[in-house]
Amino acid sequence: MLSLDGIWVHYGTVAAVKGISIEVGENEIVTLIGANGAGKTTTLRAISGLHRPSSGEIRFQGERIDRLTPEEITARGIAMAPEGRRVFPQMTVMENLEMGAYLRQDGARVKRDFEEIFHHFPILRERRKQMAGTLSGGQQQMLAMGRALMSGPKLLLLDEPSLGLSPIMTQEIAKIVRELHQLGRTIVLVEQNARMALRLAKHAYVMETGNIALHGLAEDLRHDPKIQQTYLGA
Amino acid sequence: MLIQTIANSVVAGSVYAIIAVGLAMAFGVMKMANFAHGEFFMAGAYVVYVFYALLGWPFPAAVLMAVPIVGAMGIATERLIFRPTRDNVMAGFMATAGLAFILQVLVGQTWGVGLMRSVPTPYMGAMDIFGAKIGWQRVLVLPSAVLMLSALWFFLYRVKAGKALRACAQDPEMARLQGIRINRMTMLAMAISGASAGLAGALMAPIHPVTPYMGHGVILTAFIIVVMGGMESIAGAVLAAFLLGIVHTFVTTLSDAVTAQMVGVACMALVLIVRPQGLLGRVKA
Amino acid sequence: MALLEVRALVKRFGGLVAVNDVDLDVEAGEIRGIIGPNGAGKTTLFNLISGALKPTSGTIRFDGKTVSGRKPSQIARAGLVRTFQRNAMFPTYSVLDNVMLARHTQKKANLFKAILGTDRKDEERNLLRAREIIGFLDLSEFADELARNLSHGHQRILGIANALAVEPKLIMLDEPVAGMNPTETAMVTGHLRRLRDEWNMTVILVEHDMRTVMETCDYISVLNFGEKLMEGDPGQVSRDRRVIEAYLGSEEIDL
Amino acid sequence: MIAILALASAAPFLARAYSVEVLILFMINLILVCSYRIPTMTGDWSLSHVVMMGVGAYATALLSKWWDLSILLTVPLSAVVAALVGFILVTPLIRTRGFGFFIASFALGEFVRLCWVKFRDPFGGPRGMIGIPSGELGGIDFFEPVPYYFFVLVFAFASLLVMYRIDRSRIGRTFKAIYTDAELAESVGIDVPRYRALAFATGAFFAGIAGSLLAHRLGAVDPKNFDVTTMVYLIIWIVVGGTSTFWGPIFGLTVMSVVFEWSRPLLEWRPLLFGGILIFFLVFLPGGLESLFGKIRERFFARKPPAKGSPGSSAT
Repeated sequence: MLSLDGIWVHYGTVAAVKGISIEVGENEIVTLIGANGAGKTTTLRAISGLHRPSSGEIRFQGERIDRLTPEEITARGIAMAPEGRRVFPQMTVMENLEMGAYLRQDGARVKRDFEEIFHHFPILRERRKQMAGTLSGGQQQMLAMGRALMSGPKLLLLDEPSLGLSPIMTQEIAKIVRELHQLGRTIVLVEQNARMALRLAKHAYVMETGNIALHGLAEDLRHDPKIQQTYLGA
Repeated sequence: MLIQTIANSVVAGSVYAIIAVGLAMAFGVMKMANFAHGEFFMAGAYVVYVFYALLGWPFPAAVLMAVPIVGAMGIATERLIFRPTRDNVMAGFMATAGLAFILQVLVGQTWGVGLMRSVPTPYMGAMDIFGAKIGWQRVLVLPSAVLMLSALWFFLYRVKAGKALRACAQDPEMARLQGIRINRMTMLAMAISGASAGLAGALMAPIHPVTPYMGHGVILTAFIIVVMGGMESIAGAVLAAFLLGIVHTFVTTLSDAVTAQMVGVACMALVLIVRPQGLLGRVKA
Repeated sequence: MALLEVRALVKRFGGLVAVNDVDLDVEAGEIRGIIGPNGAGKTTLFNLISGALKPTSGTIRFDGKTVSGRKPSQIARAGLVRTFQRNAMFPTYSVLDNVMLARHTQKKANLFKAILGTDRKDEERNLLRAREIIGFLDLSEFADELARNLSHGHQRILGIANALAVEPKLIMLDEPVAGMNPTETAMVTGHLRRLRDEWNMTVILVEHDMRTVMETCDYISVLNFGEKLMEGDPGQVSRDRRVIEAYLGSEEIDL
Repeated sequence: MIAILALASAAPFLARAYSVEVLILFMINLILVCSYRIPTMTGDWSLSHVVMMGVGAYATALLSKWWDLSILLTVPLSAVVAALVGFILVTPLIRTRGFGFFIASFALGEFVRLCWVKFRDPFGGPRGMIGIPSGELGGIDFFEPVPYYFFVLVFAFASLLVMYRIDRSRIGRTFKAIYTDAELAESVGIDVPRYRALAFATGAFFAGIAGSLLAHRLGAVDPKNFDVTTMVYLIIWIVVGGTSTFWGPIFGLTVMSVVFEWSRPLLEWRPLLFGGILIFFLVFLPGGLESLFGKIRERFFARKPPAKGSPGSSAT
């Protein structure tokens, strides 16, 4: 469904992602794990068009998307819940979700999706008239995911959904990710919380300083001592 | 006397609000600061002059014509000046100072420079409120302002495109990720900004001396309001507009117009010292 | 008494507590690492110590004087200088001029002396010291090169040179090896050790690259959720169950 | 340098009387445009700089009319007054940066200007003040253009020399460092607000000299001379020339003065031309004409740019 082939991304003269290749199949969760600063977020930003790769190819459903604008990529069915939530702080929960559905014309199905999102995240229904900026971190994360889902995406990119969340909230988010997957969503999950990500995903890529250090079935990687090494260096 | 002054304050505040809201909006969406905003106001007044005083259209129709005409000027400004200078607020601002020159010359050379073009008052007589007399023409400004601000509010909070505009102002990158096209939004913002300045000028045409340089006084007031309100906050602009309306009117009544301007600037300096982000502005984290 | 003493430091942003009741003692002459997963509060702590942010409560004492609430420039002149995550240098100036510029704080500039050119003696002394600093960090061969023409690694080292120009007692480095290749990284860690051993410099290191942290630091403080999770030497830290959990997530996650 | 001075000394004898007036005005503008560059070195673009010039002009009017001071005293004293007013104005301004600074300075400048309009006594109100003496020195009446030309030449030369020294001094370099990266400058101990205030007041000082020289020449001051329209002309000069080197503003002023004289037949259409030029430069050549030299040099001489462009410590 999605393939990255030899992607390089530079910030000025510094290479943040150094020629990585990733495959994501239909209806699967693929996770990108690694320590801070390994290049995971940059990879996601490249997929969503927020950062143009300096070389390499990104294909989505067989078509090249690495030269498209973020607006065009969203229109093709890729939605992202970004790192640090980034909800629209001075808009209500409801308005944030509406913005997620900005490009959609099918009113009836949009309505159904609202219901589906409120089913996954009941708290959002309760808070739907509240300003997004006043929500707690966990609620904002749910809203960011909900907003991404409102575009009816074929592919969902989740960037560090557990960042800064308590263990209980992290578990909550993990459960919802699994639910979404069971309902047939394709998800790319970027996580620092490797243990959680490796239990959710089928395939995993471990990034280190812009490269892919390891990749394979998540199950196999789960007990690989090398993972701890890439995080803690010893 | 007091009631008269209060009534005048409200009228002044209404005009200021219409003018400043457009400026705050353009700045909020993509940091577009329009030095020629006062000239857009002037253009609106000239639209009324041409259609109402010269061509004999009904006054309301002439006022409405200002909306598309000056709105289109806003769009043109966005395409020709703000878009090429998008990464540099100052460059865009200075370039629109050049635009102000151009508009002044074009209008001045077409309809005359020295002459004070007076537009006859379409609504004679005055309204009597508890002994205070206010010309109907001025009274008209208040409902127009209320109507215009409500329409803007409705657009921003109830219409999808308006909500998208707010999303753009809050986080342009995230707005793009929702599929919102930034370029359309900046054009829309400038259209609204221009239209509102034009509308204000059109409404004021019969009670304000119409000259190619009438924008000068307007722009200073508008910038004071926007700085006081918090640069990109529309609600802040409205609040500051009415505050400044009160200050200007009262000081003008007690002293004179020049002193009123000075007190206005002093208010702005005070806000800058006490609360640099403006009355309703937010501190960026 | 420690060179840097942080007591009960708290920073709130609205409802969010970014740094919560953190104590920190950094002794003169040590290299201290501050680590923690993304969002643990490292950057906030860093900005609080350097004066870029004002603490909600708590105190920071440096070299016996309270510095919390001071301006960054005052803290820098007191001898506590920071570097930046980005390549912090003046790109259109030569390497030598960068360091010279940073040395301007050594003596108050005087407009009249500057116009008349009578501050030449100070300038000569500054030049000598600037060359010494550049030499220490192996940048001598680039002394007259514009900063923007340097490689990424050398630009970052120039950032350290600019910090040293202020004659600090303590330098705080924000991810000094980010984006560097292994050779460059080794260069930087080498410089840091020599700074400690030869110039008796105190160093605080906030860094993501764990290998660098474990190899370079004498002592490490780990943050998580804005609080201090633990402290210890590199061996203790890398074996600590709480640290591993903070980084990799809990083993007992229930799905 | 000597060649330019020699040429400047010979100029009034070669030119017609009208041209001498133009040259006097040009040199006054030269001081003004160079002084404007000083605060912009720190990144602070002010919209009140011509008001600072006005402060100098009004100070001269008052000093020479009331106390009958010699022109040798009025010029420097007016500059000091302008610097002081600049210091007062910049105090609230320093809390803003970039665009906020720009428009807040506009409003504060208007405040000063409105003072002149408002207080007939001593400022003469909306019509300004007239009857400012041209000054005389050692029996030479400066009402005559040629002697006054040399008087202005001396001040212009001295002012430019000092401003050049500031540009090259460590203070100038500190100003530029603040512009390049204020946060970094702060981190190496530079008291950024203090230096920004210093730059603003220094700029006001030299603008005050320009204003004083102008007041003596015109014999009158008018608040309208220092309004935002004049300010935009100043901005046009500096945008056309560029600000990254000392020579940019001078170059911009020279080119635009030629355009100004040459476009006299356009009459009232002239502001349109200048507005168009301003837009053109900001949109297509934001670095000003001086940036063209850099581009040409890069294209034809593929070597390192000479030390002139870079404020090197060895250059002074």
